[in-house]
Amino acid sequence: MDQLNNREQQEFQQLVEQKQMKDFMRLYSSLVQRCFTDCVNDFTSKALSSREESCLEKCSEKFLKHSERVGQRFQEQNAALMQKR
Amino acid sequence: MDQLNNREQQEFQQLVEQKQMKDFMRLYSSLVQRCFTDCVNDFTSKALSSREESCLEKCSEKFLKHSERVGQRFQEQNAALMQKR
Amino acid sequence: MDQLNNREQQEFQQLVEQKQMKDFMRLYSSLVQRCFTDCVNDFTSKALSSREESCLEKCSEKFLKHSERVGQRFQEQNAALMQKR
Amino acid sequence: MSFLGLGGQNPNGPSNPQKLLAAEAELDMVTDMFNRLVESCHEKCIKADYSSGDLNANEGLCLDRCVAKYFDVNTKVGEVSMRGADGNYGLEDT
Amino acid sequence: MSFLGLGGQNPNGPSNPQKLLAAEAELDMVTDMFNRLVESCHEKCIKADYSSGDLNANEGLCLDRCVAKYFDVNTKVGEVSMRGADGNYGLEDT
Amino acid sequence: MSFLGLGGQNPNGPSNPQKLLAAEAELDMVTDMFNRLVESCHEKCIKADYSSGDLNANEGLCLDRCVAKYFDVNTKVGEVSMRGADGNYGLEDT
Repeated sequence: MDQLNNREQQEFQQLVEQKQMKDFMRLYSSLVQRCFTDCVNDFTSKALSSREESCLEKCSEKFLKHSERVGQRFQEQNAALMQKR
Repeated sequence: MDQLNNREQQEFQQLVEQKQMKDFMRLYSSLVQRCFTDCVNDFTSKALSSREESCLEKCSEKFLKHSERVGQRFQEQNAALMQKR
Repeated sequence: MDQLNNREQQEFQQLVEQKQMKDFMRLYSSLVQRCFTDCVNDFTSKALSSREESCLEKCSEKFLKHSERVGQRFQEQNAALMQKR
Repeated sequence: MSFLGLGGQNPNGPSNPQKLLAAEAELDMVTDMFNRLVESCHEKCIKADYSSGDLNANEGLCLDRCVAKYFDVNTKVGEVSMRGADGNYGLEDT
Repeated sequence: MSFLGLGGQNPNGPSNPQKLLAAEAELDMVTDMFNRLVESCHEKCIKADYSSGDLNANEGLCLDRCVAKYFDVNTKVGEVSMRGADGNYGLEDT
Repeated sequence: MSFLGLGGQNPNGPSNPQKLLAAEAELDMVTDMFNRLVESCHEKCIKADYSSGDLNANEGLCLDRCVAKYFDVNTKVGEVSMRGADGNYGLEDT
């Protein structure tokens, strides 16, 4: 990052924030899709069953913990990679 | 939408049209990919067999009806969601 | 392409180069994901086994040859399609 | 999922790029959700045998319920995420 | 699939953002099609055992036919969609 | 994978669109890699039975190793691609 000048870093920072917003939304959409796919399989009714509700609860919680942990490890690995260069 | 002023609504409308164009094309590409995957399995010839042709015809028709129906329901649900807020 | 004027062609050319950059990166990411999925299945250690290494080597080589061949055929078919119009 | 809940009073002032960016992000999200929904409900409801080009009654009904349930899942997942945001986990960015 | 069939006569006039946007959309579509084709033909033709890094003769032939067929499917699906556009169904946007 | 290795000396000069475009492309690539990694490691490590909302010890350990291995695969694949670039094959664009 220090190879961009101040002004470029500022513009780059704005870009990063926009991307993070989109990235966050994409992650959220993929969470919804995954838990829908894994938990909802009964289409004889249009309301979620209590069993589906409970599955969704655990699926979402687990996905959030999953992506948090993967995010941490990703940053650590990325930081290690930067130092090697 | 009424929380954007006139000028913003106009610019937003242009944005919506661009996105719809891209969205339409993405839907089309996914239709081609899905029907290719589901209908084409014989690679002993480079021409489509009549059986593959017939499958593709039904697959495309069905996908179009499918996405039309899902689109309608999506808009209804979205409108209902807007009203609740 | 000849239906765009000179200036438009120039601007379009810049656009093409930007897209090719992104396209190349997307292809690269999909190569990493595919070979990871196909070759890495042992999570009792955090280091790649020699068996995984060897699989990755062949998987990448094959993917590169695959995408090169598909790219050539794609261009030929696309050129043929352009001439028909 | 909130859709364009962005405030904003003066109806003819200059356009605000911040607000347009937020509106664009929201539009992208709805589009992404729609595309995933089309795909997911196709998988849940449409058989890949293609004996006919029509949706049969079962498939149509299944699609209607599939869309309704997808919206409910979206709400439910949103609730769990919010709860998590105050607690010790949450959606993490790169 | 039409590629840059956009009219336009005066070869040195100012650039027209409308036309560039259309050209960009078309470029995006071709790119998207190529990416999906790479993926689909890999699934149809390449075995995941990776005993060698080379494409064998069967795989190479399979790929050539796969690409040809993908283009035909694209044309075929385009025809059905056009027919639908005049009738009572069609690709629906969000 | 190189991340923002772009040169550039004068720290307050005007911003250079070329460099910002390159930085953006690199950012997109890291983001794309992260998203694919989240998906791939979910598939490899998380069981879809959802008897609990917590990651168990096995799953957590599996994720840590999965991320480490994903980075190694990235490096390995990069090496093979580079070698290919000098030889007779390489990543091909549309």
